[in-house]
Amino acid sequence: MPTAADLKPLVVDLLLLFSALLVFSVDLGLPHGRKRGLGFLTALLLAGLFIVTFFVDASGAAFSGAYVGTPWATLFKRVALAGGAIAALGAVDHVDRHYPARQGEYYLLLLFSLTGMTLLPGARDLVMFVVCFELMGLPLAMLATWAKTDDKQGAGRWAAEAGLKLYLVSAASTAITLFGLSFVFGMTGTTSLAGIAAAPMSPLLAVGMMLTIAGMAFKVGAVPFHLWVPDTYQGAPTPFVAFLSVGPKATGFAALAAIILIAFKGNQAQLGSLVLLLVVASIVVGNLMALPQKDVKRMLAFSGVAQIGYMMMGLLAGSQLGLGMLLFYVAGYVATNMGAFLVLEAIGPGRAGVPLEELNGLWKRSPWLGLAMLLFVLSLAGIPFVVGFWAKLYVFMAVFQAGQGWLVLFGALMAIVSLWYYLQIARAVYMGEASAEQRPLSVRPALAAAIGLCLVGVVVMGAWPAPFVESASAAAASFFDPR
Amino acid sequence: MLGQVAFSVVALALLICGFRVVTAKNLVHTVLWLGLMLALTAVVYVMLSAPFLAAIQIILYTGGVLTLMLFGVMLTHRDEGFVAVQNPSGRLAAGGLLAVSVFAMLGGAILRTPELPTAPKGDVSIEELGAAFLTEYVLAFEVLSLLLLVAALGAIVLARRKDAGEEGESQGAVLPARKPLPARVQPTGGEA
Amino acid sequence: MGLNAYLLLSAGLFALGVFGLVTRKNAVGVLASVELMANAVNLNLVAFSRFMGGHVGQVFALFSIAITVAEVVVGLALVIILYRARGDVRLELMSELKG
Amino acid sequence: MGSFFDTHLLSIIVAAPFVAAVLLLMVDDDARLTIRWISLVGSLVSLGGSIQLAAKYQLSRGGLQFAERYPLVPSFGIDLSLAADGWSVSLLLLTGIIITTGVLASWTVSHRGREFFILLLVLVAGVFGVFVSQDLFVFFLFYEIAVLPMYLLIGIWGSRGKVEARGPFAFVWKRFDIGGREYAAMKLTLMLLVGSAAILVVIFAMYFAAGGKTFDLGVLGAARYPREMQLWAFPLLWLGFGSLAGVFPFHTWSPDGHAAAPTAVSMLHAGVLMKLGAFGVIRVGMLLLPDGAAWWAPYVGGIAVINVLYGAVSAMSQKDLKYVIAYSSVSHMGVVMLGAATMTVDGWNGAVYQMFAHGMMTGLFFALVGLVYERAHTRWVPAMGGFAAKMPGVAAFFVLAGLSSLGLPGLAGFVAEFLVFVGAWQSKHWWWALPGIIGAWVTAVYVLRAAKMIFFGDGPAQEFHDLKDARRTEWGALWALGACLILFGSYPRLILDFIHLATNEYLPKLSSAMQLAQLP
Amino acid sequence: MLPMEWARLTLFLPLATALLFIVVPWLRRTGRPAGYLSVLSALVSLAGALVLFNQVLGGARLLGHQVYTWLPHSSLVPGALANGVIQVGIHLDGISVSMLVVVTLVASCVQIFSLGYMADEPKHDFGRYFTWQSLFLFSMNTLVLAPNLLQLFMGWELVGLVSYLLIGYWWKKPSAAKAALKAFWVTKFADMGLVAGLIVLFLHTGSFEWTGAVAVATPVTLLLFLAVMGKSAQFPLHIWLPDAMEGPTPVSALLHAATMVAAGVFLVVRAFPLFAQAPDTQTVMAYVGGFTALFAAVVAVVQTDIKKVLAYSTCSQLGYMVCALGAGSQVGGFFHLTTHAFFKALLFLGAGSLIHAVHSNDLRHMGGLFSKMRVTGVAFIVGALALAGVPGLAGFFSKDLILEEVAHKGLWLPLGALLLAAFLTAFYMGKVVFLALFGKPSSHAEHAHEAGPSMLVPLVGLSVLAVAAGYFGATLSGLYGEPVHFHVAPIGIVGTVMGLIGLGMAYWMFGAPQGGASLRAAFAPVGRLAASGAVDKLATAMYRNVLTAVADAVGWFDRYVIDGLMNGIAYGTLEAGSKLRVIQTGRVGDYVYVIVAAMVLMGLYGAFWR
Repeated sequence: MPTAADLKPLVVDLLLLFSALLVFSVDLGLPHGRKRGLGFLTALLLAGLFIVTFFVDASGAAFSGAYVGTPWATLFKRVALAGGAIAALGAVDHVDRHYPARQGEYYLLLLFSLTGMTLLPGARDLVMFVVCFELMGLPLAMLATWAKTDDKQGAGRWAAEAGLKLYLVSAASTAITLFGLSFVFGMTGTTSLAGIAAAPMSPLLAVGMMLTIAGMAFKVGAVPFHLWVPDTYQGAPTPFVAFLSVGPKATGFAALAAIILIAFKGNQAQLGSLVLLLVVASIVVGNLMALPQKDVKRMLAFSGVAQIGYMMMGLLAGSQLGLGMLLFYVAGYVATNMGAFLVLEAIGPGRAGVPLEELNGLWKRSPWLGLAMLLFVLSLAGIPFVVGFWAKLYVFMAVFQAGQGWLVLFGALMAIVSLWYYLQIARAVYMGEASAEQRPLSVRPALAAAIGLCLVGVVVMGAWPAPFVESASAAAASFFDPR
Repeated sequence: MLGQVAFSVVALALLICGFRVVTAKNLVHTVLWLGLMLALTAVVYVMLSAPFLAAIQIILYTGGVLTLMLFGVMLTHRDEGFVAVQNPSGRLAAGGLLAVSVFAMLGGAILRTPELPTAPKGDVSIEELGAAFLTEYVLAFEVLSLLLLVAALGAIVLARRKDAGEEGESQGAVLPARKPLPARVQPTGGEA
Repeated sequence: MGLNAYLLLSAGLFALGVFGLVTRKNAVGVLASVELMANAVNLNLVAFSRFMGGHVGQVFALFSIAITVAEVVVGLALVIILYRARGDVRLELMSELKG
Repeated sequence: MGSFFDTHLLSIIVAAPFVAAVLLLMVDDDARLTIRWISLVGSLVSLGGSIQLAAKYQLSRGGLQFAERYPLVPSFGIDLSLAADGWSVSLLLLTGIIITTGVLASWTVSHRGREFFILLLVLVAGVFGVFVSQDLFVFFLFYEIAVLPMYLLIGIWGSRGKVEARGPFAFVWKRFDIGGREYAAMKLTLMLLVGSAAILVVIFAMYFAAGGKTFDLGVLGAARYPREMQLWAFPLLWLGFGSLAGVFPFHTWSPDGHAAAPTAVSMLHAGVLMKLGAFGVIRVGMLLLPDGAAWWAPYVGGIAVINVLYGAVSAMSQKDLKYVIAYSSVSHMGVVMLGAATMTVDGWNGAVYQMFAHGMMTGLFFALVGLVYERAHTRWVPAMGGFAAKMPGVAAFFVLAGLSSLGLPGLAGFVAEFLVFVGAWQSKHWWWALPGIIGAWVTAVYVLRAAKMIFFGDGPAQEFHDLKDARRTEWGALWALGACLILFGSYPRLILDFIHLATNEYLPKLSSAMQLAQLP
Repeated sequence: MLPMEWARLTLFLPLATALLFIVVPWLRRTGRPAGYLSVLSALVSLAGALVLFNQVLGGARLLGHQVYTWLPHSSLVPGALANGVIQVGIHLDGISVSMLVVVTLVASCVQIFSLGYMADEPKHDFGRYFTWQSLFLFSMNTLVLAPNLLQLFMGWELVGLVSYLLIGYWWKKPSAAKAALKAFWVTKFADMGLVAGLIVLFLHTGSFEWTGAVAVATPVTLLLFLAVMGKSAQFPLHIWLPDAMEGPTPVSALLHAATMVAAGVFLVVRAFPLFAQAPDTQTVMAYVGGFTALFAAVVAVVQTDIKKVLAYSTCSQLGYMVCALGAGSQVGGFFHLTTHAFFKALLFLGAGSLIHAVHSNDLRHMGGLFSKMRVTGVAFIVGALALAGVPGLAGFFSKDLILEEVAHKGLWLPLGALLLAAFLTAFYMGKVVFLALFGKPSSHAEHAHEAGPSMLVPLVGLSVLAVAAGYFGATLSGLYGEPVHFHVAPIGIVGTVMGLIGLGMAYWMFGAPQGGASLRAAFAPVGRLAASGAVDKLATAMYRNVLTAVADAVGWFDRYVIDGLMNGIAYGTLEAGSKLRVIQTGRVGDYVYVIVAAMVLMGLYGAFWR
């Protein structure tokens, strides 16, 4: 029977739930047009929770092993909470301007989605996986459509398209996942990962496994399951995309790691070659297709696909080093990518697409924003002294240790290809000439704060990566040996 | 023997229904075929001695989902009736190919799996289910309830025509103001 | 009547669902196809629990049903938004974002 | 070594420009004089530190001195560990001289001057770092830092040359704005980074082959790597670093890049950065992978020979002044690589000394070219003529630099080239010296011809009426570099003793490998 | 003062002067003061040289030898030479000291002469001129005092540099700039041989000393001789010398007649121990020298520019010296070098004085100048006769010595060439004298008048030497090699007679009022051939059609093929990116299709991987 002790690993998630309810009730309390504070409240709560994670002891297994609280899970919780806080902060002005009456629900959905994210990494049960994924995914689809309208300019320009594309693809992939899981369960008679690992292999089980992995690959947006990514990113409201581009990815990796390295750890050889395929495909397609893009959001979407490929290298290594560096990469990626998208929001507030020209002469319109954008793209490209460099470096190190030296060379070369389009952004920011009607930018404080947070993360983790790396590898260790 | 006949009949019916669901021209028919198929699935559940699930199936699906989808069809129809758009044959062929390959893959895997049992094991009582929900799966159960809450809430907010405090897009008309099909907006994805 | 009969049946349904998913042009039609696939899933689960014993399969099936319902709800909401936005629910209308 | 300044000399040298850059971040954009003085002081501190280092470095003891070590990423054994050997001393000195004169030479940069100096200083901090870092990873880190600011420096402050798209690949240039500064900047960055991609792989290979505990150069150098690994690893390093050293055929970034770059940047890039590449090949490639180096030495030398002649001859055909100098750099870096490939004491002494000498020579060259371009607003040599009437000083220094580049005794260039030729003749491929000698003559041909076409003869033409000679700070730069050329040319032991010391310590490591390589 | 200190003074005072002028521009720009300073330092170093010379005459064969390590050198390559050092320093013996005297003496004269000759140059150019003059003196002394071939090479290159600078003194004149460039290119081309030779020598003996046995003497000496041909303007590398006359006449006198061009000969004298080990090289030298002597003399005959005549005459005389050395006569070569230095400097300065008077180089613009400029005239005639080898004058002795040695070695072909050259020399010198000094004055020559003292003093001094130098042959020869006692050899008489015939013919053709037309007609074809400058044309063609063409080809290749390839890679990548975009159709149906298809593939992989 479940006891109160079972809740110990879930403290943070429960608190998150309570804060969601708090936001909900405050929303009900607030009169229309006064709801701007909700964003700050959400950000504050999430930040608080983020700090809380450092003090509560959320270790131990619960619900007869269906859920384990480990540093691994905790670190993912932190990443998600930090991302959520930044997302809420960065969204304040956007939400307040464009959907003043739907603010409460916006943050509420954000929080629920976050709950899904924080819950999943600790889950060790297929059912939990499915449910958490849905809890995470459905709100995303709705938030992507949040603008509803179809005006030709603002945030809503492609709202319906972005949302529905995400929704339909995700529904299909959910069905696929479920179908796979049904086989997995059927052939093993259990839904706990440990039990699955123990069961003997059979074609049907293998198929189930493959279908499951396919579904998860959709969540992280690896090639060829990435096709929705650019369209949705371009169409959805930018502050939300900032969140969409990192949160689900992190969670997806947690799930993939659990499925591949725990449930099916008996089949590393076959899965390894599969993951390798995904890695190469993601890096190549993502980078090459980002090259000709003219819309920055779209470009960043494709670059994100490529980044996923790099992160998956850590998964490919499958070692403690690999997972640790994957985790570090994810953490750095959250700061970097969110920062980049938020800068775009600051440039074209409430605009769905951001053509490259809009960045022209940004250094003059707002030097700090320009510098921030430069650092973000440099980090994405993997240039020293911003976090992206270390992230790439460490996953390279991991795969090299795993005996895939050529993959390092390949990855590094493709990173140079990526530099082409990242430098297009840097070019526009520092060498482009701002057109006449582009005035000096004034960034709203909330958004500025969010960008600042990302910037701090990027620079700090880049200048002094040691502590983060240490904790990441410690977390990875706990993933393999939870106690 | 009888079981086999019954199964074959039901299975055939199911497949036919499924086929009609994905091919019916008229959307209303699609939805109705879907309902029929769901009901037949319930019958299969009964054959698999899962009466509780059968009941749920009938109530939730045929009761809930079906109605919802009918609403959906009604709300989103255009004057030219409920006729779905025709497909180019090439697309149909491609889809068929895909479906066949899916089936081949699954079927292959199923047939290549030797140790599949042929005899059913013991039944499952509703008490067991309830216990399972409240013990080993209680966490998932809670999350599920959250999920449903989220779905409902979000759906309401999204589908609500006119947000309180917002000036609605079209002044509360029951049917949307007929917009002309939007002219193709130039894709901004880059040079063609 | 062996397990694999049921599995093949659900596989068939799943394949049909896939067919609808990729050929249907109407959003509602696509939703219906998704339903079809989900139904195949449930059939699978129930069959497994029947032949492998244990109640887990049915529990799983119930979860899956609930999830599907939630999805349909959201899906329809989105479809309605699409209709409001474009005045139609033909999927090929939403192909402004590409390349 | 008592005081703080002695124990932390290297970190001071490396940090000074960086600190100056950070200070500049806070300075107001249009406080021009403040900006320049801060950068000048920053570079002067480094220069002074380097001189102090040369003074305090104990030739009697030799080896690594002034060692410092701070853990960076303990879990991977990455330390920020700095120390100086004889080579570092000379190259630090060079870097100090070049950056100081570079700041002086770009005193008049006014367009976005603050950012310009910030990037310049960050870049040079990276260069200093490379020369003193004893941790392979930090070495690579600094290397990247030294390479990357180049993109913005060229892209923002660069100038465009005229190159028309022709030839079998003309269609390719439809996509690129060939000759444009952004094109040059992008090309330079990408080509150099491709090199570092190759380097990265080898670094990992060595790291794990040596036990995956530390990146310390000493430890990695002590480890014996399997021969087959060395055989594939060395060429990667050679081409990786070589792409920065302008090794044929990966030199094509250099003409466009140097031509497009602003004065101080070309000074720094041709004067110091290209040396990083050659330094990497010797310090990392040859010392850590002796077997591979010994096996590949014939190819390294062969390519280097091609560089020398090819670069010189291409330079002869150039009409754009900056391209002439850029190609001459390609040719002279060939001399460096040639010296390295000989694997003899004289060859290596010559190689390092050539880095030093060519650094100052080409620095002087680009400073002058910058002056001419700034005054005449053209780089098209045939359009010029008789400039000496208006700018005698510039003409004189141009001839001086030219003489050094063609290896006139008494100027720094001669010492280096002579040593390299001696080394080449000692090596297994004595004939390598011949192309070198011929290359020196071809240099004489095109350099002095350029000098004649620009400065001598009648003229200057009407459109160049407002030509002026160098200005105050520019005089400073020219005199400093010119004096160095003469000083180190007539009394080479000032530097060569340091170099010789380090060479004598390092080269024996290779002797066994070379005997191995001599086996069939 | 000790010899070494005198030597250092001699060596470094000019350098100090030059550096002073370089780093203190205003001093340079004062003009005449700078000139005086430079002359002063030249005179001081002359004094030093004389002191040393005196001490050598005192009988000390080796006054001093002092070296400093210039480059550390060590070799760890197994089998190669052991550790050693590369040194520079000062070496004082008979050869270096007597050469030092010649150099400083002529240099002082020339500098003094220049004070007058360059008087009407702008101040700063005047200063620049004397800066280079001092620098030249330093460079030449470096070369002369070198303790080993490396330092000699340094001085060698430095004098080459100064020659470049001084030829290009009037850089505004395109012809001058071009001539300077040509001189540098040609000599530098030859110097490649010197570098290579030095390296080979170094690697086989471990030092740059000229003493000691060398296994590879022949290749080394051949390489060195290549450089000699360049510097000492031996055929076919003589092409730069006539153009070098673009420089101021005193410069031609100092560099391109007396000292610098003689550096090549000096090199051979210095490194004679090496050459002595390479008979083959010596033979080559003998033939090259002999041919050059004849060839240059022939060309000199048809020149109408007085300086060109003297230039070719210099070539020819250098040919004599080289031939002598080829014949193994160190003394003969060096002795002729000395005497030639004096009378050729004299001739050039005299010519300079004439040119100064008529403001033209062209013989046809002169004539009848003797009456107007007696001192110059006499001096010039003395020089001419000395060059012609008239008995009693300097040229006579050295030339005879050479002829005798060559005959002694039995090198008949070179001997014939030399004899013919002797005849031609006398002939063209006579021609110059008769055309320039006698005959009827041309329009230019009317206002000609004698030059000032600063120009006359050197003339007088040099003419004295041109007469006297010959009588010190025995003494001089004692300073280096074995002392030879001079006697009139039969072959010497032949040479003298040929010379006299030449003079006579010159008088008959150019001096006598009329006549000689038939002879002129007879010589015409030879003259045309000689005047055509075929070698020069060939060199130009090589530069234009070979070197430049190759360069352009390579440049094109680099820009459009190599670089094209590099850009092609980037281009291909970008193209691939654009092509890939078609998979992003924007239709959600396609997206789902792809996903399911991928799922099928993965499923198949799973179902059938065993």
